[in-house]
Amino acid sequence: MNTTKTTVGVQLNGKPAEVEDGASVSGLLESLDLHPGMVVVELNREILPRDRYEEFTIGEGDTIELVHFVGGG
Amino acid sequence: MNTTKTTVGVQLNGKPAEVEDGASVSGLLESLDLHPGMVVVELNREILPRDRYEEFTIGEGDTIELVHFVGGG
Amino acid sequence: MNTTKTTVGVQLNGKPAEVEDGASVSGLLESLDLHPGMVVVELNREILPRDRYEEFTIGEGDTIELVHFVGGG
Amino acid sequence: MNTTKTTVGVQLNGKPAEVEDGASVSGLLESLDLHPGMVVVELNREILPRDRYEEFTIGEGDTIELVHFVGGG
Amino acid sequence: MTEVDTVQGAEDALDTRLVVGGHTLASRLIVGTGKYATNEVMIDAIRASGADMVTVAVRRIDLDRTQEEGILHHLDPEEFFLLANTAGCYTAEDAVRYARLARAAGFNEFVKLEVIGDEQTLLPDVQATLEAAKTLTAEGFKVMAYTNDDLITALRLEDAGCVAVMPLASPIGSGLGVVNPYFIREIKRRLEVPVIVDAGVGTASDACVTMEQGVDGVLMNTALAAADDPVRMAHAMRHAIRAGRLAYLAGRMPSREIAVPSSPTRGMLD
Amino acid sequence: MTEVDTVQGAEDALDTRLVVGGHTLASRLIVGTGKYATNEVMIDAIRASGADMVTVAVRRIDLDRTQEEGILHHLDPEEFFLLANTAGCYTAEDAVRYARLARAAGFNEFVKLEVIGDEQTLLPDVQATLEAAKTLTAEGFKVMAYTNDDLITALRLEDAGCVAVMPLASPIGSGLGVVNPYFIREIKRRLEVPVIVDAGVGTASDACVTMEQGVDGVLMNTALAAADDPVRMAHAMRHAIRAGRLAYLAGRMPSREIAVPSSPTRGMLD
Amino acid sequence: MTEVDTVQGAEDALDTRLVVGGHTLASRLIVGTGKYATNEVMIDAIRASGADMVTVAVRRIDLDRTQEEGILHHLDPEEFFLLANTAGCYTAEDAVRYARLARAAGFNEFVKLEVIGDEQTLLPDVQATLEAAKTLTAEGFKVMAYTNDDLITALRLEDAGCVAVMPLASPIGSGLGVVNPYFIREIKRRLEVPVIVDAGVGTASDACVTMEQGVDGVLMNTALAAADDPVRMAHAMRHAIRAGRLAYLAGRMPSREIAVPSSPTRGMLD
Amino acid sequence: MTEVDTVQGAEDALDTRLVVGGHTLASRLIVGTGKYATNEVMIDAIRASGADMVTVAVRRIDLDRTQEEGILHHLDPEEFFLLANTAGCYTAEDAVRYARLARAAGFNEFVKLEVIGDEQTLLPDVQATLEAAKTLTAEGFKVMAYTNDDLITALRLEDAGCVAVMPLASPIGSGLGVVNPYFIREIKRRLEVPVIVDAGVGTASDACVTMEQGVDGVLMNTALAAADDPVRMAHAMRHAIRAGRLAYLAGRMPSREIAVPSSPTRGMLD
Repeated sequence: MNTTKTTVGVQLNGKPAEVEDGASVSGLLESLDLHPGMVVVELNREILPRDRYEEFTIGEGDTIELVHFVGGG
Repeated sequence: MNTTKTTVGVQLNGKPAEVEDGASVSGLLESLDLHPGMVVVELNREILPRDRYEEFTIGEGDTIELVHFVGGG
Repeated sequence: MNTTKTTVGVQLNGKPAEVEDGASVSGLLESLDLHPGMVVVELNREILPRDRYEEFTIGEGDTIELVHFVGGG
Repeated sequence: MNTTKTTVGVQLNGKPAEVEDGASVSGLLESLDLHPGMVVVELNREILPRDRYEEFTIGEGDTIELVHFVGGG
Repeated sequence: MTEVDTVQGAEDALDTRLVVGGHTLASRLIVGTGKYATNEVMIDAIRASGADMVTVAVRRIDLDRTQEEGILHHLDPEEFFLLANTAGCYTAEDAVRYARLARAAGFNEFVKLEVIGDEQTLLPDVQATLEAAKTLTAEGFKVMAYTNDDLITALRLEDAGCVAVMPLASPIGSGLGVVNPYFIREIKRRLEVPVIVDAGVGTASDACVTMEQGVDGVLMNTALAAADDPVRMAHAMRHAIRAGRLAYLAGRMPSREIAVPSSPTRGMLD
Repeated sequence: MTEVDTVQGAEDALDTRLVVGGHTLASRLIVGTGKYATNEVMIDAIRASGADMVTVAVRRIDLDRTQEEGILHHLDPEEFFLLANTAGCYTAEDAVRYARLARAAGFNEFVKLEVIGDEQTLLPDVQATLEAAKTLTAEGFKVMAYTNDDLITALRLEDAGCVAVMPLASPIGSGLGVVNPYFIREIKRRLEVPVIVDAGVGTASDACVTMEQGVDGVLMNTALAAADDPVRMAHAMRHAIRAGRLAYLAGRMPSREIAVPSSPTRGMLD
Repeated sequence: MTEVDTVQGAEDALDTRLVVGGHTLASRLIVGTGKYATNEVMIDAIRASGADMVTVAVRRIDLDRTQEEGILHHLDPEEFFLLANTAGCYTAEDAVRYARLARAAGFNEFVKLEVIGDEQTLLPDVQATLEAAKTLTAEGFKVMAYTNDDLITALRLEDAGCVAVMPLASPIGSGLGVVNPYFIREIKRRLEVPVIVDAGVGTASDACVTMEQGVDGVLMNTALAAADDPVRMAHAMRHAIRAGRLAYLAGRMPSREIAVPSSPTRGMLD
Repeated sequence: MTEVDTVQGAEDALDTRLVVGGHTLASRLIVGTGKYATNEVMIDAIRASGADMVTVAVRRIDLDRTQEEGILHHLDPEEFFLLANTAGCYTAEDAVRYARLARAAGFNEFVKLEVIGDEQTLLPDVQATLEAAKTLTAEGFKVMAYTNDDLITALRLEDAGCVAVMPLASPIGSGLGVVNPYFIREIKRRLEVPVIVDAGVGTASDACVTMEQGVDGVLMNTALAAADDPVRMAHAMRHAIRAGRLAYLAGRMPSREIAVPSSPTRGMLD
């Protein structure tokens, strides 16, 4: 996780994390080296439309879930 | 079923029947030659306490169910 | 079964039959319209070599079995 | 097994053994502390009648099998 | 079989009594009273079965026919513990109504709860059964709930306060026996209240196999009533239940594909 | 279970006694005496099983050990009918030799003939068994022949004069139960001499299922001796044999895939 | 086996394609993607199985590990139809949440609904499953619902609008096969939507027996992933599904206990 | 099912060819030619089954009827390997006579030896079979011996020089499937010559289960001829044999009574 001088504390995939203040969801994915097409994002329990990740900015205390498909039966 | 000059129409075990006007439940059982200890009586969907059959009188339009135990699995 | 003036009595496939006196096995098959390649011949309990049917002549009282393959499990 | 000055070598229940020369089968059983009623004796492959054990004397090279009933299914 | 008598004393020590909702049963076999050719055969069969708890159904009195049909004219409530069922009910509401009528008969607070979900298979409606079980236990009934072989439902019926959970071995009247012993075994393993297998037993070995799964009892009706000789079959079932129960308690030998001699291999002659 | 006693009288009338070679048995269960942890447990288990015919093996006396191993020190020949076996024999000649030794013990002319064909499976050598059976019956033995579940062999053993034919349910000591009920049923259907299933029964339901095929009896050893509690299992087996026998005689209900209600469908309330 | 190719054309005419929620499948076998030793083996096995619909699970991205774990790095969505499941959910609410996340991935509206009721058995919570099914169908999902073998629940899932009902053959990962063919057959007989048996198949014959019950398809995962040779087992399963389906359509011979010769009895020699 | 073609190449590497008496078969399925409604259906079914070895019976020519009954008018000996049987023989002498007649037809030295011991069950007379096998192998025949599921007999038939031993799954024409898998498995485990299960297979899953026991092949007739649609069933059987064989080679997952999830348990959301 990249750390900058000004960050906000969030809950990211179940763990506390620091993300750049005012970062967009697309920015977050980029910083995590995640291809948007491979991820589904839930911000504070709300699923974000994939084509509008850049419109959502992350704030202090946000809960973010980044999910994808894995092998399962 | 005994019929007298003054009777009221009731629904008795699913069939229309005439019973003596003002007859008590115990009177009805007697007229049907049914031993009270062998019967459970439901009057207008309410189960009657067996020791108070004589207190309940039957009126026009009452729905009466007389049930007992039969063989079953 | 063809009948000629001079015949001998044989047991053919379990039934009494008359065959031309001195007829060869190949003659018999021919008379029965049976292709030698489709038949196995047992003469008096002895299996005959298919290429020598003409060498064997049929005599009075012979027992002849003509067998082939049929559907079976 | 009791050993005396004069003995003969026999095969007893699969093992070489020395028994008193001229000993009877009943004597052998006694010496082995075996109740005759509990044992069946085979002498040189021949089963001996239980009531005549004393008539049979054991000689050099005899093969003796002493069997009984054990638990089995 | 005099040996039976002689060993009886010893045998009684080999098993405990089944207790359901505070009531102690003499037998782990519970029998129904339906479908017998005659009431005489029914009574003889029930006596031969050794069962002391018997099920009865609640029905309208048929005012056009002789009253002899009433089961109490044939079954002495002093001799048998009457377990009323709600057979024939297709809704929780109906089942509750029948249960209340049964209790009003004044014998006991027990009810065998049945809420059917399908006429062709007579399989239970587990949601409605659960709903009715909650209502009835709240009213003080001691509910013995007929259900399918689903563990989750069984656990919820226990949570709802049922005094016994009664999974089916196979459909009512089918006589197919215990089709899914795994599920029955798992239900028994996970519940604390008695598990009594209800419905599906067809012959003695079915009852025996059922008890070998470790369950607390078996309820049957058709297997006796529809046998060519119900009384003889009732004797068979009494023995089968005992056999299965004792075998379960005794702990069976391990089964293996290779053979093992039962007579000694040593001591053979030359 | 006092109900057992009370119905006992009635029950005795429900079945006949098994007669083998002119000898009447009190029980349809025959048990072995091998592989028990102690002789005390063996005796208690046999008594609990109700069996009156028990099998024993013929072996050399071990002259180096205490004589206590002799079964007769523990089993009263007055109380039990001793059926000697030829277990461990791999040839007809050996089996005949063992049978003669057994008879010389003076108890009876019966022998349980066993000629094994393979050490791993202990399956019978049916040809050698047939050969030995002929020799022994000619010598006046009453031969009870252990065999596989082959009908043809069973018919020939009957022709050879065997007083009982004893097909296996599954390999000796396997506890797999009746693997092929069709063959067992067919053997019973076709033979006139008693058919006693020998070997393979593992638990009570196996014994019950076996008797339900209509056979005349069951012989077992390991199922008792190798149970965690042999005595309790012996009680179970006594009941299981009775259960299966009576169920067979009673005639089971037909089994069907569709359900059939056991309570009346008429008389429901509105 | 060149004969396979030569008859292929003829064979295609022998069965119709399975259509679920408007989507036509090339195979009646649906496979999971979990528990394989490597992704390479998974892909090879899936290809060998002939399945075109494969299930995937929805999970958090593990930010501490390489991203390679994402199944889409290995499974081409162009080649396979991705059926997301809600495995691991224990409430209707959770299942709905996972289904929505899955749909947001943008592949399709299908979801394999699973609401587990017990951790030890992974048996479904049928009430919660029904509740979630109603919510999801209302939201436009095409729900394929994993359930137990209870007909009543299956009928309600169909009423709730599920595009397929998927009863278990036996518990997930157990490999016990179809323990209760009666219930599976009855469910198929009564429902109109496709019935796809999900969970419990252990080997090829289990898959074959399942299809012989007349169901529309089978979903499996562990039977392939946990086989010693998953790819070879996948070939086996492809054949087994075809075999069972065609045998069901062909109509099997009647089975009977008596024998019937397959060669003519007449025409024998003297 | 184009996926079949695409994987065919890969699949061929997954199994070896069955070799019997030096002759290599293209298929592990051998089929009979009896009891078909028409010869056209017979040919179509055999082709669909993929079998290249087919059995025929030896019978008298019926001189009163059209000669069309001869199977060679319908079956091209260039296309199929003809395996003559001795069906209908009840003595070793008869079987030897029929075998010699069959060989005289000049196709090959193979014979499917059958000596029946009982008309009702068509079970083999194992003693006569063994006797005939010795005579025929001494005369240079390649004997494939039909027998019961007795290991001892199977071992002796191998010793007698049979090129294949063919135990029954269940009686001829019964369609009961493999009643005793233990015995079949044990025979396969102990013999070196090919073990081909003959008789009793009723439907595809029976064939699949049989091959899963590890045997080398299956011979069937009635299962195809008596199916409602013999050709479709033949396709089913071709797949079933492949499925069972590959599943055996692949090594099935262990079966367990507890459940094991197929989707990851970690990575769940909060």
